[in-house]
Amino acid sequence: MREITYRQALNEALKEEMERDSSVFLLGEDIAIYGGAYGVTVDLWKKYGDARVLDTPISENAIVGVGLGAALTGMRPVAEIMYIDFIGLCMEQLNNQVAKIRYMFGGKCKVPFTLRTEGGAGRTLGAHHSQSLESWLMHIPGIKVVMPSTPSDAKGLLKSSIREDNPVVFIEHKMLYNIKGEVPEGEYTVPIGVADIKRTGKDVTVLTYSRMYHFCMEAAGILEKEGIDIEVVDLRTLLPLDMETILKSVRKTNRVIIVEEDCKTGGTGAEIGMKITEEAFDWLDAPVVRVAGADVPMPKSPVLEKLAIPDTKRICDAARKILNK
Amino acid sequence: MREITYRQALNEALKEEMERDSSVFLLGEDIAIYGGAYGVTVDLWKKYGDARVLDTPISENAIVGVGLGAALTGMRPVAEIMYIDFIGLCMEQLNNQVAKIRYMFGGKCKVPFTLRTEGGAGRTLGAHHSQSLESWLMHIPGIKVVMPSTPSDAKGLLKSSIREDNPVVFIEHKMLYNIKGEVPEGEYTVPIGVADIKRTGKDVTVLTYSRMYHFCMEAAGILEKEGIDIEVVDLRTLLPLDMETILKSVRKTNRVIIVEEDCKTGGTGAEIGMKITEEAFDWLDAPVVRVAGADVPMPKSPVLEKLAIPDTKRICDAARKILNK
Amino acid sequence: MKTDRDTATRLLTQMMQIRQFEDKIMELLAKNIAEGGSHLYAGMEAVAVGAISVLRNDDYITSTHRGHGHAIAKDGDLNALMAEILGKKTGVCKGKGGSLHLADVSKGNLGANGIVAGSLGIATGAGLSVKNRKSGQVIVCFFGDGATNNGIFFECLNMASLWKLPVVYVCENNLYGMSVSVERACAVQDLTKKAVAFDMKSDCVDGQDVLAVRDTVAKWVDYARNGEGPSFIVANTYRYYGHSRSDPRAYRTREEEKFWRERDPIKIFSNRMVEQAILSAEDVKEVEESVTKSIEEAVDFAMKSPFPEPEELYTDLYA
Amino acid sequence: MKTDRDTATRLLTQMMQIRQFEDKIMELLAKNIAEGGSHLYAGMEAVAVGAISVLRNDDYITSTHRGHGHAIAKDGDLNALMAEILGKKTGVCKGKGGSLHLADVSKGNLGANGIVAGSLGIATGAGLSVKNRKSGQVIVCFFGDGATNNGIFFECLNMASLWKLPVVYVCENNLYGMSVSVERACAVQDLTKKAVAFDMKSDCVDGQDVLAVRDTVAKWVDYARNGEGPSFIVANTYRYYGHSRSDPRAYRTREEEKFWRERDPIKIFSNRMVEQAILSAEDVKEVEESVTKSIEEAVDFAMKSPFPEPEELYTDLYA
Ligand SMILES: Cc1ncc(C[n+]2csc(CCOP(=O)(O)OP(=O)(O)O)c2C)c(N)n1
Ligand SMILES: Cc1ncc(C[n+]2csc(CCOP(=O)(O)OP(=O)(O)O)c2C)c(N)n1
Ligand SMILES: [Mg+2]
Ligand SMILES: [Mg+2]
Repeated sequence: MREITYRQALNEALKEEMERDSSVFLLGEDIAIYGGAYGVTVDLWKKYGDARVLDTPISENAIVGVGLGAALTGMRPVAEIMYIDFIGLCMEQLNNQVAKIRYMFGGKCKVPFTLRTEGGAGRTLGAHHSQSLESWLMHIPGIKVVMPSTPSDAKGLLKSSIREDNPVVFIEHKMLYNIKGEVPEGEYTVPIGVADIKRTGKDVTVLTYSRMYHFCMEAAGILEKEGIDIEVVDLRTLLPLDMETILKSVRKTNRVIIVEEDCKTGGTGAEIGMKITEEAFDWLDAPVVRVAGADVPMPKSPVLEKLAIPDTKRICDAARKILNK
Repeated sequence: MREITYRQALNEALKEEMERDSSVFLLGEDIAIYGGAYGVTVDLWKKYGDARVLDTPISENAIVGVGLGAALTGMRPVAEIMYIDFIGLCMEQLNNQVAKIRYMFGGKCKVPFTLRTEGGAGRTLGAHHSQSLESWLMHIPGIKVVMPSTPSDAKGLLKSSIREDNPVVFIEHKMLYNIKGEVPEGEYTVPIGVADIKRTGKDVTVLTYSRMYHFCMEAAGILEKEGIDIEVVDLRTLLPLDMETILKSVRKTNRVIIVEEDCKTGGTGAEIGMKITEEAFDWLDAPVVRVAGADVPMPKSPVLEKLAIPDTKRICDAARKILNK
Repeated sequence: MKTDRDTATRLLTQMMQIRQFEDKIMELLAKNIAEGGSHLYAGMEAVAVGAISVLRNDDYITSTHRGHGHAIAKDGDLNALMAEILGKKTGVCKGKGGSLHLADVSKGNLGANGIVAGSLGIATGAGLSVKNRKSGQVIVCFFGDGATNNGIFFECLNMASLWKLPVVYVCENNLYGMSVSVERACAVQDLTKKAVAFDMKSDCVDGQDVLAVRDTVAKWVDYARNGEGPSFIVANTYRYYGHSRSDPRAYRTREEEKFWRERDPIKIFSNRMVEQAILSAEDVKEVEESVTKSIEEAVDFAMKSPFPEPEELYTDLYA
Repeated sequence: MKTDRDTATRLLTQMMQIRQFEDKIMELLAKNIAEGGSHLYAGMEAVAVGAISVLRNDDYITSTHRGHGHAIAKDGDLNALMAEILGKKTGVCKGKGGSLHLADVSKGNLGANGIVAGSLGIATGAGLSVKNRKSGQVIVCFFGDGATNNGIFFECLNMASLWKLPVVYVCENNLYGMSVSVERACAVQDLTKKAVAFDMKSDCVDGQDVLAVRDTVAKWVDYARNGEGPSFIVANTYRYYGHSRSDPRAYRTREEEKFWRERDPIKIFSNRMVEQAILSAEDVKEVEESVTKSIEEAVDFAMKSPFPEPEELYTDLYA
């Protein structure tokens, strides 16, 4: 199968959905002429022009509000917030308006709105350009939260998000844009809300998503040589969580490690871990373990930045420890 | 001892700290002439005037930014955001600037800034005036998060918050302003970061805070008659969590129920529960149980609103169930 | 615009509906039959009624925390609105929204909002949608003087002007945002100056004069419909009640209140219509009586309606 | 203001320091010695240097994502700044901040900011603090044209004007916010019009002429210091490099770049000083050489400095 980058896969998804449905349009900062800070929307403006690929002023709260207004009145907007670090500027519109409007209106409207953004550390950009804030979003009933780790998931999930009649926050990772992976030619989608067991294993269930998935796979390779066989579950969607897949794996391995890049306290692993503890306590041979980011703003210094997020060694150590090896 | 309301206790705290330290000043919407939407700052403007009790325009993001700028340059501001539901408007300044600035600057500044707000349901105000968003704040390293449940804690903790050289988000509850309780005359403070065992018991540890504390105490009374003896731990501070007190109680009762008003998924109970599971797994006779708010926007209808948050019955049921009674 | 008998009757009916609706809510709040907050529109009727009267049915509005008036004027069903405010199953939002979230997208009302300036983005986005769909619709976006200090207000006006969106921004300047006067909250007192920052056309109108509002808004709705872009209108008006029920109104004088009550939009309009012999005094009385009846019916309907079933807690969240 | 030899030397030195600092960073980025993003100030030197030159030592500034120039002009230590950009322990923020967060509160630099318009609140709050403390300090708040579209910009200008705060808001209009031109992002092209919305005094200045900047800012700093309130100055300028290293600059022409490079602030100033015989050609050369030396030293210092110890990850979070 052909290999393309995560960036190209996202770009294809946007192009195909714009081609398929004339109500799809893009808005965001520097997405038109520039093609997006990370190049995801490259060439789309040339093809579709201002009416469908709209450079906005630096007005994050309005971008989200405008997206919502367009979604309520017949369009299918895809907005970009350049860094998830800026999401605080639009949390009001996202949390109060986008997520709640359908419920508040007694179900009498729909909100086919995709909000793309990216997050994560790795480029030593410092505390304002390296955050992982997905756990805030998991706490907002009314939206869905998608975080793909591979090019093929990225494409299939973005297409599904755009077709959703519910708001989706779609979070990419800055360190993944250049990774390559097999992506089928032609039309396909990946369903929202379905986790993917990307490596089956019998000893430990490792739940992860986005960039950390790749670290987990690296760890799996190392551990395999030591005779430790981990199952790597790529969650892909954080809200709603695919508890069926998760619990099935947990009942098989009886041990769980969650690998997340965000700050540990109040991070996604807290919810995932608690859900498992609630629903599969008797299947657990050990407490659920979190391998997570440090509870600090992201430091600039490359040496500190690496320490602030999980790495392969920490994942391996956690696996060895949970198996008492 | 004299009894005063939670509102009066807060007002006293503000007045005393303003008296004590001329760098303390208040800013927020409708806090001067009006005395605050919930009356917490009443009469302070008359006493101190515009220079120290400042009505602001409806500009939440700027309120927080301005508070920070003042804190960095020699003042000790206490800002009010009228409802925590509006916190989305200032999450950027709070998360990126207020919380991170000291760390980013290598420790070369301090941020003695208190941000007061209130939250919670109970007045059928609908989805934009009833939220409990404290779990977002728990996920922000660099701030402290305080949520008092009684008048005496409210006063003592607010005084401590104002004296802190770190940013504190101080969250009141709209249904508590009118409750009365004993409050000592004269100077005292309550330390941030210390939980309070408000009822000792041997059967189950119930961890809670803010309004839910009162529901838990009601439940304790009902359960007592059934021979169930719960220990009610009022967390008071959510960040940092007082794990010492929590774990001591857990090791005594071996059973934990967390009672929280916020939406369950990604709520505070997730983190608290996971921490306990991680640190005291072998002491637990049953999985940690969460009694939490429903994962929906707060509905207006009084009947639905009551269903959307925990009540005494649900707490009692959870206690009976965890004890198999 | 000329005012014929039908139009006059319609305008008068709507203004009286709003007034009596609000007076009734005040009563229900006092009796604790209505729970929760309600920010009442009494005194400001001419703005919503005048502005919305020039719209097509498929045009959109966005409203505010003080939204009963806009909802009624945008063809709102009195029964369903009253029921919504009481949190009943038969409410326009099935009892899930309440006073702060009255909405009826099918009638072009994109909703009240609990967040000051919270609807500005929605209105602007609807404008973008209309422009892209070339549907010829227009959006009227209502908000208060206080809202013009919130960041999103400026962000949206900039976008609307930049992209020439068909949105008429109507600022209901009732002199206060809750307790803080325009003088204490806005660095400019002439709010139309805020439009200068975006090269947006602006206008100012007596918000107690429904015909003046009508004429002014009509002009800018036409402008928008012709693709010439957005506009910013300041309507000077006053709310009769306090900001909410518990408001002692310490920030304003009883004299000021009296001054404005003498400029009552319903009185002004009905007197003028009678003077100009477009309506008779009996007509006015008839309208009033029929409105009273419809409001009583609405209260009756709402009070008799059941609350939502418990299962409703979890429905309507996702499509 | 008169320009004496000392002042001229100081202004020239700072401008050259900034230019060479930025050129050096560009080199280090290309060699992957500097990691992460750096938004370079080259071409805009006259704004930071001219504006800050009229401040007292205890006056404050706030800066932006393009903050090296402001930091250097506000008495920044070249070694500590260079080390910070490389993430070294000896950096002004111990390597925790980086290019986007250069700060030195002890010298009155309240910090660069990764968030566009993210410093506006800090500057305004510092203004409030100064007013309350009656310390007579002034704040100069720098930001770009793009920042003037963000909500908090408007919120802060309103407060500053309302409360007459001693803040001079300096908009560095370099024609683009990343790739989006002012034309495509702002509904007004004359950005001083944004101040009209707040009845704030405004002014406009050639940002390539350090003496013009100096005079203009001096006037408004005096105004602020005299308690007369804030002001809004638009300095027209240009950045030489792309927004970040990978920027192909497709949104602007090479002709435009050439036009602006011919209006180089260092060339303009040094030529004028030589013409007016305030400095000699040798003086200029000397300054240049000494700056080159100091930049080389800074790079050397930074490169030889150690990275922070692992334990540093958890320090400095709470006081
Ligand atoms: C963002 C936000 N801040 C504060 C409030 C609380 N609040 C509700 S209405 C109001 C005053 C609004 O004033 P204005 O916009 O003039 O409208 P009016 O009430 O006068 O009609 C305030 C401060 C809110 N609902 N939302
Ligand atoms: C709130 C926010 N939105 C977007 C960005 C990404 N970004 C960084 S710089 C920039 C352009 C800023 O333009 P301007 O204010 O004119 O400053 P300049 O870069 O031209 O100096 C953008 C969009 C950001 N850092 N913060
Ligand atoms: Mg008002
Ligand atoms: Mg610029």
